[in-house]
Amino acid sequence: MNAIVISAIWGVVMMFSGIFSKNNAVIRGTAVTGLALLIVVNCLELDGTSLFKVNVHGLLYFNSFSLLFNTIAFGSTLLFTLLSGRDMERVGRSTPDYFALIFFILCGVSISSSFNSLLMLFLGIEIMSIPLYILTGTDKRNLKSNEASLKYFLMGSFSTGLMLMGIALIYGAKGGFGLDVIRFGTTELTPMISAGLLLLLVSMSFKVSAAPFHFWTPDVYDGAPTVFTSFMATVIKAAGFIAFLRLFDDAFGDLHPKWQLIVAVVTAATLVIGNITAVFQQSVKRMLAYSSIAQAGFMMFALVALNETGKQGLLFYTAAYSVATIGVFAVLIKMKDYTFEGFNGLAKRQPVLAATTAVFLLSLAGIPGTAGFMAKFYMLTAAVSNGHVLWLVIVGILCAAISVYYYFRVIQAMYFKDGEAQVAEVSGTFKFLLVVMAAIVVLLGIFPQWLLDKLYFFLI
Amino acid sequence: MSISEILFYFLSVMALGSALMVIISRNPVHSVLWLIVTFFAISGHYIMMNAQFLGIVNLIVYAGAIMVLFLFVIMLMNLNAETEPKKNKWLRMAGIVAGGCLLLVLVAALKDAEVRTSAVQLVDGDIGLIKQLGSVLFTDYVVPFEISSVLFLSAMVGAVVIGKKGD
Amino acid sequence: MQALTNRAKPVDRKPMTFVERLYLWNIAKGMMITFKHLFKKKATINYPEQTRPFSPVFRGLHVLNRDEQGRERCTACGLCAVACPAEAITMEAAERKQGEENLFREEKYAAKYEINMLRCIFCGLCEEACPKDAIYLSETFAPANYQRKGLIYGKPDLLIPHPIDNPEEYQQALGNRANKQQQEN
Amino acid sequence: MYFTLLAFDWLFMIEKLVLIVGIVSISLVIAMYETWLERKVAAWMQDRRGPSRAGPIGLLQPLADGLKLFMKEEIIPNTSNRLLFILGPCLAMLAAMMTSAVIPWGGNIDFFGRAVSLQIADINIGILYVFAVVSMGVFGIMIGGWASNNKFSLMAALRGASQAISYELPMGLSLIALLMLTGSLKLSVIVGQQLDGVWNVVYQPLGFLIFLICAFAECNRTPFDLPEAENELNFGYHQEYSSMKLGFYLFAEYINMFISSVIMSTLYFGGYDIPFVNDAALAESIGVNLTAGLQALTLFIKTGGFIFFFMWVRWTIPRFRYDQLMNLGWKKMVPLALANMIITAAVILWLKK
Amino acid sequence: MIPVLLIVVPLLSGLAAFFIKQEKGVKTWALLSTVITLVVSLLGLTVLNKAANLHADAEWLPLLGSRFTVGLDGMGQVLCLLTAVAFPIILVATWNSTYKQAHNFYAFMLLSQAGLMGVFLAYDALLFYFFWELALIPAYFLCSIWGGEKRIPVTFKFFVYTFIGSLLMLVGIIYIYLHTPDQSFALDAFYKATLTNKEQGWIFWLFFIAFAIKMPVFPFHTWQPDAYEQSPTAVTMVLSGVMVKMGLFGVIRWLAPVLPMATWLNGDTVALLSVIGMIYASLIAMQQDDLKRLIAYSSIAHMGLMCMAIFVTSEQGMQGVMIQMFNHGVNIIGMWIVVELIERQTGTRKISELGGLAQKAPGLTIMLVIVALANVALPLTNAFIGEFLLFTGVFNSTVSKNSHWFAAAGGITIILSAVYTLNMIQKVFYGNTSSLTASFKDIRFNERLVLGILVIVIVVIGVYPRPFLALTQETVDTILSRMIIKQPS
Amino acid sequence: MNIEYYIVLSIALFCIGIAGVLTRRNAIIIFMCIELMLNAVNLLLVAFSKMHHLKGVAANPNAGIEGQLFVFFIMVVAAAEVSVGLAIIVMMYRNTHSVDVNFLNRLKH
Repeated sequence: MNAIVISAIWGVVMMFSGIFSKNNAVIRGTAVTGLALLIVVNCLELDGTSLFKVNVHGLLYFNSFSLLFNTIAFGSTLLFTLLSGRDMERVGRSTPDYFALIFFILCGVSISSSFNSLLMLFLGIEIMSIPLYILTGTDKRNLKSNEASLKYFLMGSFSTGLMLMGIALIYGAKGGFGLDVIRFGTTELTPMISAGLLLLLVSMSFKVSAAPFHFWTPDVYDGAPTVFTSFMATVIKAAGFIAFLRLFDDAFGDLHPKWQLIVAVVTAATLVIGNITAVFQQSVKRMLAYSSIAQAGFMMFALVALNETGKQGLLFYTAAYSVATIGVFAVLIKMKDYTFEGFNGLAKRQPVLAATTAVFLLSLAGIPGTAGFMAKFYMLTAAVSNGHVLWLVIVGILCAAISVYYYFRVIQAMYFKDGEAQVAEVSGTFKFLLVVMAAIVVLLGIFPQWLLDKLYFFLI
Repeated sequence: MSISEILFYFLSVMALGSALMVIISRNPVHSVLWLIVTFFAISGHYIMMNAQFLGIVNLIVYAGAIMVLFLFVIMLMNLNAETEPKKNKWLRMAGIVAGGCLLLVLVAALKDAEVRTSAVQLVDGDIGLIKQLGSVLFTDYVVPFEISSVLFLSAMVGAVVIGKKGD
Repeated sequence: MQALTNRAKPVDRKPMTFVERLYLWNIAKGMMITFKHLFKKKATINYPEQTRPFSPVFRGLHVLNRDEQGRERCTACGLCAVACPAEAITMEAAERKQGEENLFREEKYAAKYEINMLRCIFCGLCEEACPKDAIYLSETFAPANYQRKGLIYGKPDLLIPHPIDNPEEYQQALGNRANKQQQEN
Repeated sequence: MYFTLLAFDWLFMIEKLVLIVGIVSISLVIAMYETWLERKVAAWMQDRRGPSRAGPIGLLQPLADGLKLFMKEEIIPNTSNRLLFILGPCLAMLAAMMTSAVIPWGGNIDFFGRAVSLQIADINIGILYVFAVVSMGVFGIMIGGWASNNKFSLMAALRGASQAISYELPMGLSLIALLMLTGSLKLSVIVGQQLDGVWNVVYQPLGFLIFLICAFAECNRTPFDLPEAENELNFGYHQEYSSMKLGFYLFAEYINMFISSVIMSTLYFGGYDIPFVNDAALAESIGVNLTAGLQALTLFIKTGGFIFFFMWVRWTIPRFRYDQLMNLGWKKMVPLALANMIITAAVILWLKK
Repeated sequence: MIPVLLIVVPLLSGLAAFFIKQEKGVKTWALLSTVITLVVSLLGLTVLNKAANLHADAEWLPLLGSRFTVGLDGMGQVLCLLTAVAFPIILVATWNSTYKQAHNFYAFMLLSQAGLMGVFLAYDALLFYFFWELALIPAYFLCSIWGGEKRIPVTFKFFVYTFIGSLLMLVGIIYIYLHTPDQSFALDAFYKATLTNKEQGWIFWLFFIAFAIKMPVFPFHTWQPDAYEQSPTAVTMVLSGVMVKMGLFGVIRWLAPVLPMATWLNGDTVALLSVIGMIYASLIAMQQDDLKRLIAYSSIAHMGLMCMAIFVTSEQGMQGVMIQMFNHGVNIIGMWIVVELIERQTGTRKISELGGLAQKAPGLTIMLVIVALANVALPLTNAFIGEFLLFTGVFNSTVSKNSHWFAAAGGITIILSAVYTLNMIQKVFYGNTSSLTASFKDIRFNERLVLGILVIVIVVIGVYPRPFLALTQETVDTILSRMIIKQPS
Repeated sequence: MNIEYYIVLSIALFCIGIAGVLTRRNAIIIFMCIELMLNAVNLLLVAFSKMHHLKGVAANPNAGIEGQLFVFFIMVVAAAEVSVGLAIIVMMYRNTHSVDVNFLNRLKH
């Protein structure tokens, strides 16, 4: 509850910050303060201190899983703001509003990570989505941005419609929206429940861009201003997964064997389509869009497996993936040319940028020694230990190998090819932050227990 | 056939027919108007089920505010049957077939739904009255109520950001 | 700039206070003003029943005059047409035949005399120009008409009633103004 | 006592039908005479006499006008959208008439032992119903304006719609403050409370003011008559209309004015409450039916006062500019209404303690 | 203590090397570091070879049951020694080469050494996997930045091959891990894992493909000649001398004892693959005109032999593999050094363009002939010991029914290897000098020193292999015991 | 009235909405069809709510009320969505003078 209330309040604060100060640095500072505050209050709640005594009537359920994810999401947003906040100002003039929207999104994130009723799921996802539609379209003169925004909006509301139909059918069958109500006594796939389940599955797949409902993702990610793509591809996607997992675990956990196969097929399709299409991209931004689909495939392993390892792994995966992706995007924003050729020779001009980007990409590819490896390792472990989906594991492995191809194309361009990479001015702080993030990625890769310990002890 | 059944069939035919007209009409303004008719039919259903509050709110919110906005935008853009983009014939067919298939599948699946024979209470029952709804809304559901204010705020900020001139 | 006169008054441009900006008092004042008018004496005159008195110099519809024996005075000299600034007057002259002496006073007369009332500006110059006192402006209005044609007045419309056959009508048509003039003469 | 559409009580149906016919015709007549009154008031305020030829003091003037409208040629522009062109005025008229269904016109009357309520439908959500219908009224304007296929009509229609939407908001907010006091949305209950107590305007002066201003805007009356701003938009949204279709629009406007006056009297001025008289006692002394008649008369007098006020304002206050209109609506009325609401809530809470 | 040092010294010095910008300085730094590593390795071999010194254990991932367990057994000693020896030799031999961005080059070299050490030392499956990949990444960068014309696609092929393999292995590791009694990645736990035959069967292939790609064994070898050809010679030496041993090591440590049943069942298939690979590689080697490719193919043939020996499982065979792993590393590094020397002076590696070097560079010739003879396993050279043991092992195997056939086929490859090696010596060193070799100068001191050391090692082991055999005896016994105990009688 | 009539009616409305989304290219119409879908859901929810009310009214006088509250929230969200969506559509119209969802695809290289 702390995070929900504070993020909503701070969103309002950000709205007004634009009135009281025209100085972007002050606004950014306010945002960073807010994020830090969010992290603090969220940790306080993790610790058992709830600042707001609100009777939620069982609509929300805060456990360490959701709270920990909130911390990860807020932390990623903090990193994102520190790295790319300045670039946000170049998108348009309403910086305070952008920050306000981001805080509202965070409110949605914390709701959809801790919902205990389909009503809250619906509201949380909408609060996340609606500001995002806007952020996608903030580059108002850019047709691509417009298109992305429109497409995202139409697709998003369409999937909301599907989700609502699913919810309605399940309500019809069970007579309640609470996850416990739905779970109670649901051991059979009756027609209404199965139809509802399928519709929910489809709509959630839309939201997390799992194949075959991913087709909006590349255009949207490509068209949105790069700063917001970064945010969208990380925090939002992760939150979508957390909601997805929570829904299917808490409400339909008992039916797991019945829907496992279909989710596994979706996962496999996501992996294959994401990875293979990513190979053919010419623009790094589009490549990252497809790679995010591919990574979504890996995150879905948690859903397929639906065990403790998977849950821990999903949290770890979100952290690893978010940090690395935010880093790559932060560098990408600084590039003049988004094609692979645009990165040619970056290592000579900006060795720090190139090195850190390389680390992030290695992490995304899942090379040991980086957080990405441990994340994938967890996912694979979860899937293997589930035991029913070994074929999916093999698909995952092969796709991970394919993913190396396109991630390494960037590394190749940066290090092995000659060229004049055009880079905008970067400050020392920026570089320092990148190095810190790279260090986080590596350290999490070698000592994952720094995060996992926490997880473990909260989960038990 | 009792009067409620007659009403039900009348409203249902009205809703379905006008919904079909929404997607068939070439002229966007006609589509909007047909949609309003649909909303009226649905509101009629609500009132039949004694969900008075929702019935009226449906009219106020959907027909009275949302559809006016739609109409507003369509009129401002001066969209009419001539400017209406036409989809490829085959794609259109495919869309219709897809919709029809989904209908068939869902109906076939729900044909023997577990609650199939349960009755819907029509005239009686007070839960649709504003008093009951209000008291539950402001006690058990006060958290989502407050949260929806965040939703509105963000939509407002968003609409302003998008609609603002100058950049 | 130095003001040449000291008649210019400085405009008070200080911003309005909050209370002033509410306009409440001003609106109320305005409402009161309109309300007071409800009870004021109405300025309307019920026209056909009541008429407003004309001024002594009022110039109305043209009249073609006759002399005491009822003969038309006009000799179709055309001076009125020349004098007319709006060029509203046209006429055709004709020679008086035997036996028409009781109709026309002069040897030449206007066989056709038309005034386009749509053009006429009622300036009275025709009256000034006429050497025979044949035309003068009465105190009546030109009545409305449905067609343009109908507003081109010919002799039947303009000629004054016969003073011997219809003396009352003649007197009435002559009007106050002509009578006054005659009295003065 | 909910909206009993489904039950089959023939007597009840007949009774309601009679009532509906009665109220509709009364509204029509009143609307007719409003046009007369409008012209009269305008004349008076301009030191004129107004219509006076048709009948004594021009009382037959509305009939003559109606006759003229009926006799005029029906012109439907070639480029217009025929169906919608006709639908527009019909909708406007329909929406205007429908509101009267929930208004209590007087106390019960006794009709051969049967208590007949002078209210067509006493539904649970009376005020919301009014709102729903009022918001429908916009469609008439928009459709008509758009179907004319004329720039001026379209502009006027859009103006009208945005104005109506903008002012519905503070209207609703000001009403919420009132509803907090009454605790019911039923108009009969609201009137019933005022019968015995103080009129609501005493508790809610600010709310009443806001409601009044919004009512002006909703009815497109001066100073908010931008949709018909002659000097900017020729004749407004009904520029292309003629004959009775134009008549419908004009009628709808006057009926709207009538209805909003009735609603204002009902909500804030005691409805059919006869002032300074205990209605219940009166009913006992002179009989129910007479009392109901008196009450209805009272209501009409109050309404007439409001109608006069509408006209009075029209001939006093100049028209707003469009941006001023929007500024007033969004930047002044909405916050004011919100403040009113919060203050009312606070006071209620404080008093309850 | 020793194993930790073996990993940490090159790791830290490698990271430090990134920041030493002078070329001279970084070269010296790298050499110093590798020599220290060598010293540590030798100390571990001789003075400090108590068990307490040779093992280290620390908490790493408590939740997963993975610990930082490293240790040196006999086989580890041999391979660590190989790694420790190879790097200083490589550095000295290529002392005269200059690299753009030298600091990065040497840093990556040292990092890959750390990775290799880690692979050979790890006693924990996850740790093993970690180092396995960690050795790969620096090699990838080394080849891609400093390699030949077609380096980028070729290296990428190499990388993807090995990466796919290792991911498959990861699945295998996870599967076994989940079936260990106490959910742990420790080697012992892996030995205790309970797996059905069917499970063993498919996990075997998951592991084997990873190792086979690394070795490389026949169908998975296609990356290797290209990669060797395109890499800078120093890296080729690392790849062929040390890195391919990772595959063999993996089989011996992680595959055969963990999945004895599957090893036993699939032994023949693998051996057959190895035999096909050997003959195929030898035949191709005979056709090669490029020195590097020739050596590359010969290396495939030798690795095939070792692989075959492991899978037909006998004590001599296993011993032979142990010693031959070291020998092959030493020999092939010697060969590369010679090729490097020739290429640097003449600018070509084509056998047809060379000739008559014996007159111009007698010192070089002598060294090369010895190394080449060792490569074809002439008696008195180290490889003779190894190959002899291998062949006896294969021939006497009780495990495979077809071992005789395998031994015979292996014998053919020995003959073939003699053919192409001697052919190469003859063409390059004897005959008429070509225009390219006319101005050939003999080798310099440092090169002479390096080749000298190698030759000494070759001869010493060839004459007196006992200490080596003694060193690995224990390892061989334990592994065999695991494999045989679990075998059905 | 049996619930199945309402189920069929809602699903039919819902599918008409979906078919509209798939067949039309005008962004506004697509959006309207989405609203139609939401309304179908609302209708179904209200019907279910009344069904559950009938089932559970003996135990709890407010049984089934949450279905109607959900509808209320759907309306809230729909209103918010419309404001944003129309803003986006208008923004696009300003730049392209078209509301054709395929128009922008043609701009792609």
